Amino acid sequence: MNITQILVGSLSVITLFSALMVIISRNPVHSVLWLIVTFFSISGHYIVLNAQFLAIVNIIVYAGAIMVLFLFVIMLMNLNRETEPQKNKWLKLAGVLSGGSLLLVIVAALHTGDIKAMAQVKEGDIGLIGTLGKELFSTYVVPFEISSILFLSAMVGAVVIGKKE
Amino acid sequence: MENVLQIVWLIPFLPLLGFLVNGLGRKYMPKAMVSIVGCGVILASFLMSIWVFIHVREGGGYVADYFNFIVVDKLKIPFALQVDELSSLFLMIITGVGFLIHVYSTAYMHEEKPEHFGRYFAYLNLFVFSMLLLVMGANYVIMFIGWEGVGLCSYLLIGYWFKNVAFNKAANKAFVMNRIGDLAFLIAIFWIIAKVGNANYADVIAFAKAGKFGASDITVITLLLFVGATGKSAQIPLYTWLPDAMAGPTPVSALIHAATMVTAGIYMIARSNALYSLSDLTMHVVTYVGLATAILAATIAVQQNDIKKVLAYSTVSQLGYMFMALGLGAYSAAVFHVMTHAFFKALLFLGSGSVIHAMSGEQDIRNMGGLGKKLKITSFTFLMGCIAIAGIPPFSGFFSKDAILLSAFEENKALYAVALLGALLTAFYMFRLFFITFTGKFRGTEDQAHHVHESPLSMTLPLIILAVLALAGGWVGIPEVFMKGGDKLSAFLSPVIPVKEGESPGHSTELALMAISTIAVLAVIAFSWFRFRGYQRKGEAQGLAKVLENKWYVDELYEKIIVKPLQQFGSFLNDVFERSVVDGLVNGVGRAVSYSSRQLRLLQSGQVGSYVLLMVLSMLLIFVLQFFLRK
Amino acid sequence: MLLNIYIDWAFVLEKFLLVAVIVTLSLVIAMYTTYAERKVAAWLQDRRGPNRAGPFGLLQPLADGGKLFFKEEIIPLASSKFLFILGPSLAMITATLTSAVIPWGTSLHLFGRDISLQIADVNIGILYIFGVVSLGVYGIMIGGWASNNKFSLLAAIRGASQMISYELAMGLALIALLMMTGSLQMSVIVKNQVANGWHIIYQPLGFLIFFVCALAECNRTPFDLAEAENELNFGYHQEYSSMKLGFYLFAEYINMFISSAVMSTLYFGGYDIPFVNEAAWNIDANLLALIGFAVLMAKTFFFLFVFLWIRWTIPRFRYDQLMNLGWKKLIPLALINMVVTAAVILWLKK
Amino acid sequence: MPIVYYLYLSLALFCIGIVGVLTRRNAIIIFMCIEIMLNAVNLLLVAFSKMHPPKAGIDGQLFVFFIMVVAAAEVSVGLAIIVMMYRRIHSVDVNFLNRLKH
Repeated sequence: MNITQILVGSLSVITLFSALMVIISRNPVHSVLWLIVTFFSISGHYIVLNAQFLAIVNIIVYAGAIMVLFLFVIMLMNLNRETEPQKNKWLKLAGVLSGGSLLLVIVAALHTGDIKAMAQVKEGDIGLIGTLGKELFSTYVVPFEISSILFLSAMVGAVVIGKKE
Repeated sequence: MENVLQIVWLIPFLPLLGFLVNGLGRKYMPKAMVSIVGCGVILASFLMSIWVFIHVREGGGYVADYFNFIVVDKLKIPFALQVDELSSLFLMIITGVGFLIHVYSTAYMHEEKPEHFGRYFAYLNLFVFSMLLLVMGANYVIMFIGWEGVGLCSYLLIGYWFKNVAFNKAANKAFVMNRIGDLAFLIAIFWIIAKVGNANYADVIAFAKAGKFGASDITVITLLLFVGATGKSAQIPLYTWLPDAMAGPTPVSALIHAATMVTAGIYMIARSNALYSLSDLTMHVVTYVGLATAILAATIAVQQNDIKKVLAYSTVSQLGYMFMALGLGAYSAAVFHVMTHAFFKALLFLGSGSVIHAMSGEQDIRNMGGLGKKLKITSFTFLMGCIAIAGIPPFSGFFSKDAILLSAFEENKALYAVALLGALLTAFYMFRLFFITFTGKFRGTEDQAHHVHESPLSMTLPLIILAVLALAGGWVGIPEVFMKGGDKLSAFLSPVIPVKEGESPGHSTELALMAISTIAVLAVIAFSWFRFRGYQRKGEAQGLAKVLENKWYVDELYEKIIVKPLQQFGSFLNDVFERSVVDGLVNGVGRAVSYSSRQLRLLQSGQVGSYVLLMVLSMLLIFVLQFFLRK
Repeated sequence: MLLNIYIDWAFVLEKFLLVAVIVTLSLVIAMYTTYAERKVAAWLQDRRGPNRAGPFGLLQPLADGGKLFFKEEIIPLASSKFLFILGPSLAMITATLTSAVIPWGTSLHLFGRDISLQIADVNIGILYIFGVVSLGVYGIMIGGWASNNKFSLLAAIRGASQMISYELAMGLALIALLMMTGSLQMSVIVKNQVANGWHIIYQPLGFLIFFVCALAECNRTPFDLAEAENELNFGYHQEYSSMKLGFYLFAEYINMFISSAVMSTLYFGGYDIPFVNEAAWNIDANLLALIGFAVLMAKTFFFLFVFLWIRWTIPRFRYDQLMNLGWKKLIPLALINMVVTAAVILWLKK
Repeated sequence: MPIVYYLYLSLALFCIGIVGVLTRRNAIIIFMCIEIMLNAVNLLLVAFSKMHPPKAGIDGQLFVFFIMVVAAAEVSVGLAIIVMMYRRIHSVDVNFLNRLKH
């Protein structure tokens, strides 16, 4: 056991715990905060995998932009724990059971296959910004431009939908 | 060399440009502008064609490869243009005659509204573009594009006066008949590609020369190509559209249905001569179909009273001659006749246009007569055309027709006799037409008599130029008999069309044949002079004349044996099959869907949560099936 | 099992010390910026300013700190207690995090080791700054929301949307700079300036936009709408008292200090000594590094002064004016700047 | 690290997301759960991208980048829709969103 494994292990624990807290918390604001913690821990995983660019983009995009939007909306609506009425107990149980059995089935399926591949950690330069940037602006330049158009249309769409008639 | 001819794409591109400008700007451009654009692009193409011709004569052919048009796995169809001896000759004919006809049209169509005037020139330019593409393509696929293009333009121009229902029907007829031939052509192309692997002329010819085609393959391919050619070049059995195509404006008839489009079939077969030479069966079929067409059309022409119909059947007949020449292996004679025919037939059509113009749209020759005095230039040039087509030395028609007759003689004496009969018929109906129209007394109304006038210069000038060409155009192919080192044309074409081997019948025989045909033709002309110089309108034609006037009832026959049964079969399908089976199926599907959806609606609770739950459960099921139960 | 772990202890110690020094330094400087603020304000208004605690009132910040520590701590009953504490802590943390990628000087050579005066020379330096800056919103928002007070919430949302809006223009202005350097690494950016001259020469408009945005990001006048007293009582931290309030105020000053340092680094050559070629001096590298550090500090202090100067000179914007400036003026300007820079670079490369 | 480790981790994360979607009624929370699922996939993609050093994984990482782009666009529109819905029915409970049934 080396320091990387300890790091990855503790990050995983944080990731799963905070993700669980997202769906358990009654207060939406707490959910949002736990989700931010989840994103941070996932960024930590990226750093361990030496995907620096994605790690920081993950923080900027998810933690810095998307979650702020969520917070905004929740705060504007003033949602508290009372706003979510209790769901049917049986339906809830069914949800948990089906989600859990899906996990079980796939884990069992993976378990039967003998997978030996290793993921390279702490080294390798494919996750560095220079490498990704060159690829992004040569091979993937068309999808890149298209995604900017997607953004623009999403922005226009959000404004149109959100505007009061 | 290579770099210079790489720009041959300009030749078809310029008319395309003219089409776009005229077509898009037809509502905004004045007539003068349309005329300048329309004629200018063709003139430019013509000049380039001359330039290309000179280059080709000096340095041989060239294939300009531009880009890959179709790439499917190993099959590569390049967009490539080819200029060689054959195509450069055709280029000059198309653009040269085309230019004259464009100029002629500016005056002929002057009564049209500006918008329609622009549409007319746009179509005309598009037609020239398609024809040039057809001729210049370096493979059968590009040729097919042009092939379809000329078919389309023919349809558009025949139906140019689209408010007239009969004209539209004629356009449809031409279109449908062409489609039948095109289908055969298309199958032939597929067949070639399946065998050779691509459709480039060079590769196909090399493949054929190497003898890699099977005997049945080559027969089927050439026959299919021939069927394609009969559609475009109006041969039996697909010829009936051409006389009806006279519904279009007269310059169109001159350009499309005499000088260019109908020769596409000839060009195609001459281009594929390496294939045809391999199949005796096809050659015989081509010969006899050509001969039959020539005679049949000539007999019909004898009794027609519409000035343009006479010329139309004459065209069909002359095309028959060309096919006969092709079938006999005298490819260069056929090409030679294409060229001379382009000159004198364009001349005759334009002359008839001038007559029609003078008569304010009257086309029935029974209502004309004595026009020679008022239309001096027209009648003189028309006479030149008649002499040329009848085949009197030293006019161009003589040399080209004689080359064909000679090759018929070499093959078979009986064939020669029948062909000669056709030639005499040609002389007879052409001079019948000439004498009835231009000599004797005027038989029209007072109004028309008052109105008759010579056409403007822009119409007569092309006539004069074409008359000169009709006289002199044949001199490039003067046979050896008259001039040492003659027959320059076949020598020029020899890289593309191999000179026919075998001993020639000897100069004395050749001279004797020429003398026979010339004397016979002169006799026929004299006969028609006596018969028709004082033509008077008679009653209904009787007996054979009536059959001829009604074109051997071929149209009626087609109607009876093809159109009617098909229509009945169609209505049978409509009543029985459509009503019970198809409708039943459609309605049954609808009912089944609506019933089952009524049952399935119970699942649609409208709750997102339950949908997602169902989705997850299905995923679970799929995974279980995939991983654990499959083995 | 744990004993197998190999750790370069010297490296850890070195970085730990560096972090400690830099954080302490920022705290001290922030502390004395509060003092400077009062002094500058007094000077601009022709007063004397703090002058009781110590010589020239120099101990005033300590006295303030002491006062804040000993004040009674009030946590509103209806608020969410955890989040109420989390708010100011986040503000403080994000404020100090940025300093990690700033190159404070060239490296020192001590005890046989090369000690870089930069905590982490990552190749995504500028993105890191952006990431941390975008997190700064949370301190304000959480604090504002947790107070369970309408004014606090409004101010928090104002502050957050203001920061998000100006981040865009800031990023666009920086892209032009990045196109020139071709790297996001802070040390490379500084070296590029040492070699080719300061970026302010090439990017005056970009700097101006960046500067305005930096003002907005720090919630400084004329953009301090989140704490506009006359509209929103006291802004998002009005329910706060004692050291938690102190954290918010302090975080603002640290932000000022860090953004001044970032501006000096990005546009004014960082530790580069202007007008001279220090490499040719032929003096001890350690001394040179220290001189460079001092030069950087001087530049930073200048910008700090400009911050204060602006605060006591320019009045506050109205909220719609603020948004108009951000979205309709700065962003288009930054876009133009970006396109022009790109075109010029392309032209020069041809 | 063994790739299986990341497989299990992201799988667990993904299933947490699914359970969240199934058990919560608040549209915003459901939305956040979807984000968790997206991130689980991202994590796995990045891990896979490091499976074949030295050069083979760039596509995977760029794919993650594009997923983030799409996620950002999705969130902006989705939240606008939720705000709209809140304005209409004064609730973000998805159980009230059953217009499709009628």
